[in-house]
Amino acid sequence: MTVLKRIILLGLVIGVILPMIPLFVWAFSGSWFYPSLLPQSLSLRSWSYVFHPGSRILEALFNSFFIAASVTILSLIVGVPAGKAIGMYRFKGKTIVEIILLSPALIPSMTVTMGMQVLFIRYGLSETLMGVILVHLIPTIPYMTVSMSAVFSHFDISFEEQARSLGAKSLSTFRHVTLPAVFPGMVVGAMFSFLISWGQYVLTLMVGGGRIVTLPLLLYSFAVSGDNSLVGALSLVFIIPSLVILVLSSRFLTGESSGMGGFGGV
Amino acid sequence: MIDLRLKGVSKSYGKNTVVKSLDMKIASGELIALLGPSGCGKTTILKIIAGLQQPDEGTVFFGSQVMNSVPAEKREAVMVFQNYLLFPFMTVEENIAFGLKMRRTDKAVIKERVNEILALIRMEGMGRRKPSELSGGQKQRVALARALVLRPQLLLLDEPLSNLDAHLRDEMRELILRVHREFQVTTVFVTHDQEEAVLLADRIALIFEGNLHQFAPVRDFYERPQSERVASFFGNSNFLKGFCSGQAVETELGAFKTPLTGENESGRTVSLMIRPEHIIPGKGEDNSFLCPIRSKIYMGSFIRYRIEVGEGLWDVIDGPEARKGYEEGESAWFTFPPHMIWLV
Amino acid sequence: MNRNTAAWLLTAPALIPVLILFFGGFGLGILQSFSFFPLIGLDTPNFSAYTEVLAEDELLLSLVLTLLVSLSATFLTIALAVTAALALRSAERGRRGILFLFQFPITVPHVIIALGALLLLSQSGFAARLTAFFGIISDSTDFPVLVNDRLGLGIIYVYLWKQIPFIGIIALSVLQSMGNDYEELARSLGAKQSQVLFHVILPLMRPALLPGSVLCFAFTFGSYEVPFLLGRSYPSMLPVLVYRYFTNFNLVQRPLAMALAVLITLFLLVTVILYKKFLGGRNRL
Amino acid sequence: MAPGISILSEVKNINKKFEKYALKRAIVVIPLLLTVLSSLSALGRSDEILPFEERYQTMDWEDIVAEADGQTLYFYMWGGNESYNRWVSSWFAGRLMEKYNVHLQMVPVDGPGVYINKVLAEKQAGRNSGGSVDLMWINGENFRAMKKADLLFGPFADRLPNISYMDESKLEFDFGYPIEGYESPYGAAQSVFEYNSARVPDPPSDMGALLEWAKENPGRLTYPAPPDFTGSLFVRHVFYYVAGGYEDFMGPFDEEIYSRIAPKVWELLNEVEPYLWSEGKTYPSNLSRTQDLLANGEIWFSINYSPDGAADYISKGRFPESIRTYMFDTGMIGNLNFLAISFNSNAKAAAMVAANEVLSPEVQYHAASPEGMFWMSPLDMERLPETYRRKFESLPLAPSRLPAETLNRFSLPEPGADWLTRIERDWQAEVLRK
Repeated sequence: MTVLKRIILLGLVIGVILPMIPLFVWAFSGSWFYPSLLPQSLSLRSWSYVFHPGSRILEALFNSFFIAASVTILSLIVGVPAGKAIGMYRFKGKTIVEIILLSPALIPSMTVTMGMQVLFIRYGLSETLMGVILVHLIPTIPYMTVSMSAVFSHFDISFEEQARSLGAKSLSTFRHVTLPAVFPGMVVGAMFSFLISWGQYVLTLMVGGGRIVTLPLLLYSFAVSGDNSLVGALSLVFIIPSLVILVLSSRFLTGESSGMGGFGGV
Repeated sequence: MIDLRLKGVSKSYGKNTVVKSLDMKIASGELIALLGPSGCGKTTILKIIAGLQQPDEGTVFFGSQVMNSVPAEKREAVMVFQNYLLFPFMTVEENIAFGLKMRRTDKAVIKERVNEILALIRMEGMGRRKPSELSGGQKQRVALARALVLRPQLLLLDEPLSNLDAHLRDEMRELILRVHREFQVTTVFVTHDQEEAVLLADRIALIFEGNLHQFAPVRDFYERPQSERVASFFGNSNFLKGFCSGQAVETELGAFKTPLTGENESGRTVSLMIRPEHIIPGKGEDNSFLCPIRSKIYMGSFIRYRIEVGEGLWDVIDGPEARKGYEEGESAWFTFPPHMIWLV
Repeated sequence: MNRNTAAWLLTAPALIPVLILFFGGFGLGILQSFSFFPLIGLDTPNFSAYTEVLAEDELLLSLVLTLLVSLSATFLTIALAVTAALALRSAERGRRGILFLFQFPITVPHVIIALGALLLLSQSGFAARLTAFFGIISDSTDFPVLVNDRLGLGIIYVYLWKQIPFIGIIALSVLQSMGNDYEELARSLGAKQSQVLFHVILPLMRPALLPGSVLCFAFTFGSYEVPFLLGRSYPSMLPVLVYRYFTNFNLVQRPLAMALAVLITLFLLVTVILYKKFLGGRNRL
Repeated sequence: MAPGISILSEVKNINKKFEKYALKRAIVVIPLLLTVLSSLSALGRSDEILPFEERYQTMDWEDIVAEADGQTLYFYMWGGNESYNRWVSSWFAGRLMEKYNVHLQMVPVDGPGVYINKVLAEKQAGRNSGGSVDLMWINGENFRAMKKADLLFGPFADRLPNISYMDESKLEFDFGYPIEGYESPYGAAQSVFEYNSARVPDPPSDMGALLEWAKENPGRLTYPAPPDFTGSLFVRHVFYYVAGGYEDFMGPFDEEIYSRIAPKVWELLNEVEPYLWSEGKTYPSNLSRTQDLLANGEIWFSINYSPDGAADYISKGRFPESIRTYMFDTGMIGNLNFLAISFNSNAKAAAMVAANEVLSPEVQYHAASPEGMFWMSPLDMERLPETYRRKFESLPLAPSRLPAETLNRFSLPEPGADWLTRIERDWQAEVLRK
């Protein structure tokens, strides 16, 4: 049994790491032709491009970060109350609310992209940072509400009532009583929101249209270019911030107080 | 049926030793309670017997067979968990049939035995229900039935009554006793409630912090506790320190006559114990002392005095019609019959 | 305040953008799939785009391929995720590190891993170089075609890479909240290790794995990025077909794109309902 | 129990409730919403000065330059080549800023489909000014689609002073479609074959020989699947080969000619298919995948629109040194690529300035130089000042680069765009799916 377990874990580690290896090596390679296991020459060409102001990569990095952070905050603002309502109350039309809020995760984005593009142009939101943030908000809502409604459904409202009767004001009730109880769900919801925004291509293209340059836009323009070295370097630029996010939220993903519960319904 | 023997069994989790070199012998057909406060290692002992956990040291015998290397599923010992753990995705019938199905028992046999056991737990006709449609008491009965249907040699019950309401407890207790009688199955159950242990068990094993403190018939725990701690776990007791002097014990109140024979070493410090209900208000032949009454509370079916005995306060329980009209604040005579005194 | 009103007020901030923007866009998409767009003078709705899409001879093959890829990706994801979660639950040495690594793919966008898979699995990729290095293959053409292949293996690999951790973490949290009790109980009742797994652990986990796997299925069925990079030119998966219509320089094809997208959405809704009905009807934990 | 699951448990209600409420409501509400919004936005518009498109024909070039001063110009282009991106976003943008105070912002995207869709969506939404796309890199089918849909500004090419360095005959048609001044040249493309000289010392001299060669060397040839542009380029060469020249395809689409040639082409391509890379079961999706195969020695031939691509890749280490280029003795297709301006751009003056600037000999020379981006200039060398002609001639030639004289001598024109559409569509039906 333990041998089997070791094999599974080893397979897991290899399976995760293996496709990252060529990306990493290519990022620092000049030439790397088949069948060589190691690059024929190393080069920082793609990195000089990454830091070249004309490449707009650093600008995109900043934009992506600003947008993803704003989306995360907005998603929390709209998602936490919605999650609370769904997790804690029974009310008329709850089912329809749940379906509406979940649909951006179930309906393929292509079905709505074109119509949304027209709407954004008409509302004067296209080519604006605000528009990009707003459009990114939509696919994050299902993930945020599911995470939040899960933690709220375990939350006993009498804690809040007790705190109030002990004289806590509603803000401090939230801070000292509600927040700690629902925090894991908030972290997981926030993580998903950040990552969804961080990796968003189609919606950014459609609304930001290139005026608002984000990392995925630049990555996609190289995705089919075959410039493996640049693809590798851009991928690393892409992954490092998301790694930081993972470090911050890792412990809430698994363990006793996992915030992932909502996706399993446990 | 088999005898069960534990020899020098120890178990630790990290630095925390939960069972300390436990020796215990249970005869075939006995009904035994493992009693102790929460977290004293009772459930661990049960799991060691069931084979769900391995002891770090020591041996588990079923009869003369060493069981340590026998996996749980091969032992004729079935455990019933505290929180029922009915499989939510199975019906009552499927739950009960689970163990038989795992043993690849013939389908017809399974059906027959399931129906038989459903009748025993008085749940005929409820076999198709889902656990979520059952009451707490019904769940517990199904959980018990699920174990019994396997006709185990050894039935291990973890806190079988703790999750039930008061009136359901009586019912369940009846069922356990009935099952034990009918199946003649050696039964070990875990509880933290001494009353439950007293009502059900032939013998009780009292465990504190993984140590077996006393393993004896129920009556002994009242009358012959082996320590102050054991005594206080079994109801209210009054203690007074003193030292032996011949057949008497010298205390700050004076000399108490005791049921001691003369073998006791003079000068040894002992604790003198007497239960509140054994103290007689009024002056008697031996061991009568004048004690100040701190309080007197009318409790309906009895009256409770709190009296000063030396430095401490003792409880005295008197019948509803107080034999003496003692009042709060006065000093009065109380008699401590020597045959009711136990030294620990 | 009435509880209904309170609940609606609480959900309003999330509902409004979804309703206006998402369903607004959805509505416009549906309208355009009926070749109905008054703004540019198309004001008689009709089914021509649907009939044309349904007559497309690539459609059936495309549907088969899409089903093959998304179903096998979903079921393999569940199987491997449960396996991984079971192994991770009781892992002791290096557990934190392995767990972190296990969570890592959640943070990596699909494009990146698709590109990584391309560099790893193509016939001149890293895997082919490794096998050549160990003398297993002598020429790059001996290496099996794993990307841009007939069965969508490369696509499936990328989806597995992304989704196993997602489902696996859900599975792990179910296992953790389940504790050891059910397992011990089952063993005490005489179940062997394998019986415990198939008769107890898996059924217990099933309701929890359902929502996540539905999300995975919907995603693999409806998104084009990965098959666009790793699929073959013919037949292509349905979302790629939509994308091709959508980006075609011939602007007349846009209603076709929307019609096919609407059909995909309908298909997904029906599948989800059936899936739920036949697999998810059992009781919850 | 969390609602995640209960949401799904309710999915069966979708049929009833969802369709009943959400869908109906969306159909009713959205057009209403749009009408309201469009009338609102119409109210907000005012006409203080005449828009640029109504004045530019009567303006002097100096006035256009003056109007461009301070404008920001969004230049949408395929962003898959680092050298192009660098050159445009730094050298060329820097020059525009310095000389004209025009702020050029490069917007790298993954293909022209992106900006076509964008401008189209803006038109559908009624946004007739302040569009997001100003200048774009375009030609052929895409140009035709945009011009047909009235998405372009023009005519403007004839107003550019530097257009005089061009051969007028090249300004009439783009893939057989009349340009009419709606785009101005940016660069030139001359297709060549890239091949691995270490493997193939003596490359086949025409398409027939190449296809024969492929049968003798299984798995070593492939081409991107049309409608990929380079892939359809390969197929166009097969058409020229079968027809024995390009002349048949110069006019508008002719069904009679097509049905005479096409079946033979498909037959030829199907015949060679099993000998292609991957046994012809699949085709690379684009040029760069094909070039990747070439770089790694999987295939030994790859067709490319850019005669300088190989030199550029070798200098970056993306190709081994052994890659060379050559042309068929029977000639190979060349074309021009262009810049176009969107109908709703707010920086049309700046866009014209940029389009003019890119045609100046100095800029073209820098682009062509190794410090630039190995660019193939569209300018007519005969019309350049003597000094620039010399400079162009003295550009160092990489071993993989054919001399300009060769490129020009073997250059063939593109067929008309109608032909192209038909060829691409039928290739899918006749070759890919068989």
